[in-house]
Amino acid sequence: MTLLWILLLLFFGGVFAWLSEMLDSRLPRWIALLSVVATLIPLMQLYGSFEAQRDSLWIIEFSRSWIPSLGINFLLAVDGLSLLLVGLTSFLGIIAIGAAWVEIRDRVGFFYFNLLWTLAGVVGVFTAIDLFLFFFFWEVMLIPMYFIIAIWGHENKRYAATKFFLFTQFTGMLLLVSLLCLVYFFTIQHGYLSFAYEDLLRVEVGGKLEMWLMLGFFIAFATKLPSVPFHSWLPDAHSQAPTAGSVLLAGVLLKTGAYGLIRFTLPFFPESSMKFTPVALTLSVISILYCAKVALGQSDIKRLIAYTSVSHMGFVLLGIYAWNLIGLQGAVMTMLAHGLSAAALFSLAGGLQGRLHTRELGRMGGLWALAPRMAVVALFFSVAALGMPGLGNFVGEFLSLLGVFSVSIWAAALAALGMIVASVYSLWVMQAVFQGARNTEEAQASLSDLDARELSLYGLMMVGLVLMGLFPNVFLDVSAIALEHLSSASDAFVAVRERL
Amino acid sequence: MFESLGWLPTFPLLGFLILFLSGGGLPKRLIAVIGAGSIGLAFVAAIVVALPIISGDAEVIVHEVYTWMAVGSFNSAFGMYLDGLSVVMILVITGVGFLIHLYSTGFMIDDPSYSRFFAIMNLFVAAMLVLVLADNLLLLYLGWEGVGLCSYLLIGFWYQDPANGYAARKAFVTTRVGDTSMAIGLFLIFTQLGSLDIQESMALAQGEWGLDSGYAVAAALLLLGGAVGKSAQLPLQTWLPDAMAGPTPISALIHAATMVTAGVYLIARTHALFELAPDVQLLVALIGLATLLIAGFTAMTQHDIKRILAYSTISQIGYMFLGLGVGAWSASVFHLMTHAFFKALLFLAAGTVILSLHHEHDIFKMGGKWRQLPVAFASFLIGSLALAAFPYTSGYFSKDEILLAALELEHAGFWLWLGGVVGAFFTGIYSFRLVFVVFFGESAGHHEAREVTGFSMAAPLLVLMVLALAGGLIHVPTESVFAASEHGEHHVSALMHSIMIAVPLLGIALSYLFYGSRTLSVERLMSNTIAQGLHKFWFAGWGFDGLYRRLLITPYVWLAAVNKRDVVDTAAGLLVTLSEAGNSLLTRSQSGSLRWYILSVVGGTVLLITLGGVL
Amino acid sequence: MESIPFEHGLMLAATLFCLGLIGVMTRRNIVFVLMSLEIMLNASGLAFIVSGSRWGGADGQVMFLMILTLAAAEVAVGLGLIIQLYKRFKTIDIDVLSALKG
Amino acid sequence: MEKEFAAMPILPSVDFDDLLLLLPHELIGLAIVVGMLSVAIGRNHFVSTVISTAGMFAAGVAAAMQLYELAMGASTTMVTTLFVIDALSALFITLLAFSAIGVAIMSFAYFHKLDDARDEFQLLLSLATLGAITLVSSAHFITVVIGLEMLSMALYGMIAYPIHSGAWAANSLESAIKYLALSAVASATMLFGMALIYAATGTLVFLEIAVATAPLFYIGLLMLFAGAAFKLSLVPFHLWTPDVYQGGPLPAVAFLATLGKVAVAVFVIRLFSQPQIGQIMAVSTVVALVAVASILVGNLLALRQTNLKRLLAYSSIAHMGYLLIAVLSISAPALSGGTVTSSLALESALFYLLVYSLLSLGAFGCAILVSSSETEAAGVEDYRGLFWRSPWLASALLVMVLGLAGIPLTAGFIAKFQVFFAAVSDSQWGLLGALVIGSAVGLFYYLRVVYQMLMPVSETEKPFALREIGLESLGVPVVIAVLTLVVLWVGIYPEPLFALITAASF
Repeated sequence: MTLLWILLLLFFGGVFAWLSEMLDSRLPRWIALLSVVATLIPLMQLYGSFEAQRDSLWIIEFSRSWIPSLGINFLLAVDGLSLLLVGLTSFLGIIAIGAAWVEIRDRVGFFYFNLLWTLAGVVGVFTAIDLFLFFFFWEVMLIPMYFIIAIWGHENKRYAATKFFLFTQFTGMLLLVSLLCLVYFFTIQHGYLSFAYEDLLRVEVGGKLEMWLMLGFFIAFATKLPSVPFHSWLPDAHSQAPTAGSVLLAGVLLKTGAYGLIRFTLPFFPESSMKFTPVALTLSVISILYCAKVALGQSDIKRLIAYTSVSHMGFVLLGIYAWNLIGLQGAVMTMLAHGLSAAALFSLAGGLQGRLHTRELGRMGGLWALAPRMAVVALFFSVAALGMPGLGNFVGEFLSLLGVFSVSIWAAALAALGMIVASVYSLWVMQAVFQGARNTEEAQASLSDLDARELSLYGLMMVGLVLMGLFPNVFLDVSAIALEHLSSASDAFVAVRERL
Repeated sequence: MFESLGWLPTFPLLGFLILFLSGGGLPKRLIAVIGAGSIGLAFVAAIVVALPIISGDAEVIVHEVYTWMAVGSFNSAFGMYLDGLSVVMILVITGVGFLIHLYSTGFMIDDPSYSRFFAIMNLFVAAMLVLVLADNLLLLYLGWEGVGLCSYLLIGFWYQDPANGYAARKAFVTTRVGDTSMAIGLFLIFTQLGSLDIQESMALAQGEWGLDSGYAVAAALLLLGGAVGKSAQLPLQTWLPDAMAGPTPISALIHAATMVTAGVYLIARTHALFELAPDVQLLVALIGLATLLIAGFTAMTQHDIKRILAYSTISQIGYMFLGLGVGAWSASVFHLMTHAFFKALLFLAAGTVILSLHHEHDIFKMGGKWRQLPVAFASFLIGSLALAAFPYTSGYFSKDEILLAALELEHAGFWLWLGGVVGAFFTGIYSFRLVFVVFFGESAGHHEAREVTGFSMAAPLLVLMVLALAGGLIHVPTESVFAASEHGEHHVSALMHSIMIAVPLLGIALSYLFYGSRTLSVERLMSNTIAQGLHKFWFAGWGFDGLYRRLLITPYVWLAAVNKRDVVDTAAGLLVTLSEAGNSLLTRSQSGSLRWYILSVVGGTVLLITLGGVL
Repeated sequence: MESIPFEHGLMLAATLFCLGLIGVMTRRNIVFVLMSLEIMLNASGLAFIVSGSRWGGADGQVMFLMILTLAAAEVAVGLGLIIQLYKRFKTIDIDVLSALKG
Repeated sequence: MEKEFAAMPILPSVDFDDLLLLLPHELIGLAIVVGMLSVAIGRNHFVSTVISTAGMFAAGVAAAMQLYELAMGASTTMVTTLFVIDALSALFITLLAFSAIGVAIMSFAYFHKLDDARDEFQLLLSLATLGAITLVSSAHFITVVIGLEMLSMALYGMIAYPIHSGAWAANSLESAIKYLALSAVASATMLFGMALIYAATGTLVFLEIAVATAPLFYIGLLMLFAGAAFKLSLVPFHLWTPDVYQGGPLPAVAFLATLGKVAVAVFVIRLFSQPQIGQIMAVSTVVALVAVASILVGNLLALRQTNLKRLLAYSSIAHMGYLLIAVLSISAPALSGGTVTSSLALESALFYLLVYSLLSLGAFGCAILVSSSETEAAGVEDYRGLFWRSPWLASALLVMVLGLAGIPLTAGFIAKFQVFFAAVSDSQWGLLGALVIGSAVGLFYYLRVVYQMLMPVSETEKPFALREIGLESLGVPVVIAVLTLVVLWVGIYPEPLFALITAASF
């Protein structure tokens, strides 16, 4: 029931936020904030009882019959993994609302409606364990995000929004086909229709076909992650989306891809995933290095950060295909930490754009003197992004690399080079924006430093990152049990792991 | 109350947090008190914890704060480990650190971002203490990166000047290269030995990896990479001279006394591993040797007072590496300590000179300043003597031990020794070149010089002078650490010994003839083209900078620039154009002419039937 | 008396049908188009009769009657539209009907 | 000769129960007669609309009751050899009748201002509906022909309806003539095909065709399919569609696009759902090729289309292609284990057909609501900023467009999902590929429409003047609202409709 409540809170919060605009244009954001904060309460309660999944697969489940004639049920459940991600979603939801607080001035109600529905969709993706339901949410979460980009985006929003939607939808259909094949095989092997996760774990496909099905899943998730070569929607979407949109995209939507890989691709298709590992590792290494390189070439600060996001998500992919707990934990940690740091960097970029009316690095510079607080915050997060020990990102990336080192020394070594290039672009951004000589533009003359609202938002995220960096086990313990369960999810999966 | 090791980093950290959160709002006096005071407290705490070790009551003190990360088989504690080696380090860090902080309270007084300065300085000390106290490599890595970050922030402290920013980034990225290799080393050690705890993993290494085993060699090499980066040794030495862009106290603390010696510490800490890989150990020695010579040559040609000191630092660390390479662990640590004393002294004195001469860096624009700047002169004199290993100064003892140890090494030993001696000769030349040019001769400088001093700046200098002179008498309590691998007394022929004493003096004499009495003239020396060419080459630090720029930086930036619009994206664009082409093609079929439509219906029917017939 | 083999009848019908088709395709005068349509319809009618006679069922003939009425209706509507066409364009050339395209 | 005539089968006598079974047809026919009489007495647009609507409503209710009985287990019955009254026909008669009511209400609003006789349109509408329901309940080629022609004849008139009134006259005339000429050719082809089949098999009751191996049979079958493909505007018989859509008045097009196609599609499904036909390799391959071509061509044609009516025309081509995929999978061998999915393909085909008709009717309804016989909102850009100018209408149109794009929360998603499932369980990889690519391309142009609606109208440009809701057009919003709610409801909770269709599928 708790899970349903979280979803309903978001869905109806959105509706009310929209309607409330008729009363007062300041009302929607408050309603949105309240409903997101409200979701934290059940989450806390779940966090308190995460030990519950030691004996059962899930911390908590919710199941209703939905479309029996197709063997589809309304199954929600969380384990440690999804709990962490749902928590991240709520947290970043608050951040996004904070970022939109003053930035969004027109059509406020509809904006917060979309914001909350995106969150709801993502929560659905993280909690659905009926594959139809999962796909349902997977598609649902795109539409409000499309609206957010298309309506409140910047100069080139139409292109960006359409690109985002097409990429994700197209690969989504590949996912659908593979998924249906899986269900079909289940029906043949067990004599009844079912989309339930735990049922589909028992399917044995085997052979060439399994590889194809696995690819269907992989491509869909790798596009969302995103990984080279499916990443090119992201820079456009990010640079065009309003700040809150970028925050959600980078912080939450990308994580659904990684989640899908961990939760579905590997357990469903252990054999072919194992065969696929070299490719996946190569892709992740390429993502890390290539996108770091491209990032350095960007002059649009949001595009730059977008590319760094791809580069960092490469570590997630790396950790996932390390086939061991350390790597997986690294992936999870990277997801959480990158969620915060990327969100923060994007809101900073958004803040800069709001103040200077430009995203061009060339038109910034020497802002430290004008906005020292902003500079320090930016410094903190770029340092976090380049993997400074003591902050969350380091824990994640270190564990991913450590995990993958035992599988492929070369992948680990090459990916580790990412730490060098990361420092190159991160520090370059600091230099270009905050250090160096003052760029004499009238826009800068009246540059205002961070206000209390922004400071508190960034403060929250800083605390989060430090917490992850110094006490990672606060989070890792939660996901640990879930990942243990996952690694023993299906007999085939266990078999494959044992061969390592 | 300070028994717990935990206090050591805590004080500076608190200082940092107070200064950071106050956001520079505090009055300068208070900032100074917090900034320097926190380090002072740390020093006290250091003495308290160090006493039992020095007195020999305890060999090690261990204190585990909490479990940092635990993932499956991987487990890394936030634990501290104090033994003779780290005792030396913490005392140097907090002691010299405190003096430098004290000095800075006066030196930086006019700077608008006084608070930011001390905040970062405190953070640095905290990180450095974590580095040397860490009981496992991961925690050490945390400190390692932390000091790197602080060094970056402090080099770029005056951010308005893009050049400083560049220097800072250069320093960070260059060291990051080393750090990455070290990180990979960590992966290797963990995956092979299943532990990152230093003592445990070293023990395991000795157990599981035989002498010269591939793993040992690889691990040692990877760690060496990290050390080379941090300690500005070949081939990653290029960042240190530029790092002088920061305020002088920074150069004294970070780029002379403490951080740059972290590499030495790391190797000494993991000496067990290096002993398993003698070839790598020899490589360490060779790197040290090459670096000390190259840096020596370069130091002789520089004009910038701080750059000279920077190169001398590089070359002195070269000596430490040489020592490590020949297995003279304690000697290297000893030299690390004495070097911290006299190099800090020199830098602080240089700071006084620079400040007194209104930020003049070029030594040839100074001259004859010994009257106006007595304190600075005294400091420089003593510092340079120690640096040049003048008998019975601190530098003499430490450098001596290293060279003797080198001499005793079979095979390469003599050559290593010879190189070291030659290096000592150069050291004599460049250190006293500095003294003579700055303080003697006729005043080239236009400006009248009033020595900027006062208790806060004079006192540290005086203390450091004493240490630089008498530091050699301090006994380094590292037997327990290196006991296994130290050979006790050196027995060398008197000849060798006298050579080692004489050579630096020769150097000093030579530089006197050139720069003091001017009986020999540099101009004449420089008249021929070869000399000029050599001078140019040495001045440019043997052209490493240019090499790296051409080999790495320019291509990378170029690549990034040309592919600004991400080629992968064009693939997506291709699909769009493709479908649009299809669209315009098919749209042409919608001609609107009825007879064409009828034709298509009929044709379609025929097509269907024929297809059906074919299939 | 010898009845005509039904293949021949079918051949005839097919030929008629094709003639009609050709007419529809080639003529620009819409009246001729309509007439060709008639031919096609009647061809299929003939085919029905022929095959009806093969199976000896009345369905063929019934179908033929259907087709006759059907064709008549087609023509009725068609002619109505042709008149409108002539009123508007003062021509009965179907090529004027190409405003809608793209 | 006498001998042969003696062999002629005697038609079974028609008794009262049979007439009762044909109640829907009779009721609409009655309504037509009454309508004509009332026009003869005196013209009144409202009255004639009420009459035709009443007829359709009565027919719908009657069919619904039949459906109920059949779902409760009443057996399928043949009325003579001509009509079959089974759950399928009952279901679709109900659907057709009620959507015809929708069209009637829309056309009342649409033609309100027409300065010409307006009543006959309603008569034609009823006539076309009668044709459609005849078609879906036909078991015999004769009834097929009758139904089809009744439908087409009425449609010629409906398309050409505003022929005297200025603006659209030229276009509607052109499209009417095109449609007439082409569909006549198609009918002729179809008839010839029937003749050949008859020649090969000797029966005109297509529900019990015994497969003959003679090439005549295949040729006939293909010609028959060609004719049907024309009506369904499948590639390569699709060229007429956009022109006719563009030229015809919106209500007529709405009817053509929904009821017209549904009726023919049901006939095709009936024909191909018989294993002995569906499993003929040659035929099914050709049909598959046609499906692929329709999907790709239709979507590509729509890619950059700026006229909404043409856009819908092209999208309908693609959608009929999707439908064909399901139809092809019908004859697939049932899943081993005799599970629910055995009749999955058939169900998915019917479901898709149903949902498609609802969606496109809704889309046209929204267009009609803002248009009138004088000014039609034809261009996509006419809908610019609709979301901010009239949110509710825009939301409805949004639902319809997203539904056509197959996005979740709408029935369109479930429908597409089922087609995917059907194709997968028949492992039709090629068709799936076309489906995936086509849908992706389709998204692009549907998003263009959505985007237009979302874009605020800038001060400088002058937006399309929306036709304000008057007394005459009050019904339309109701229809749209009903459709929207149904689409959303089915999109979120499709189970009941599934149950219904499972009952309906034989």
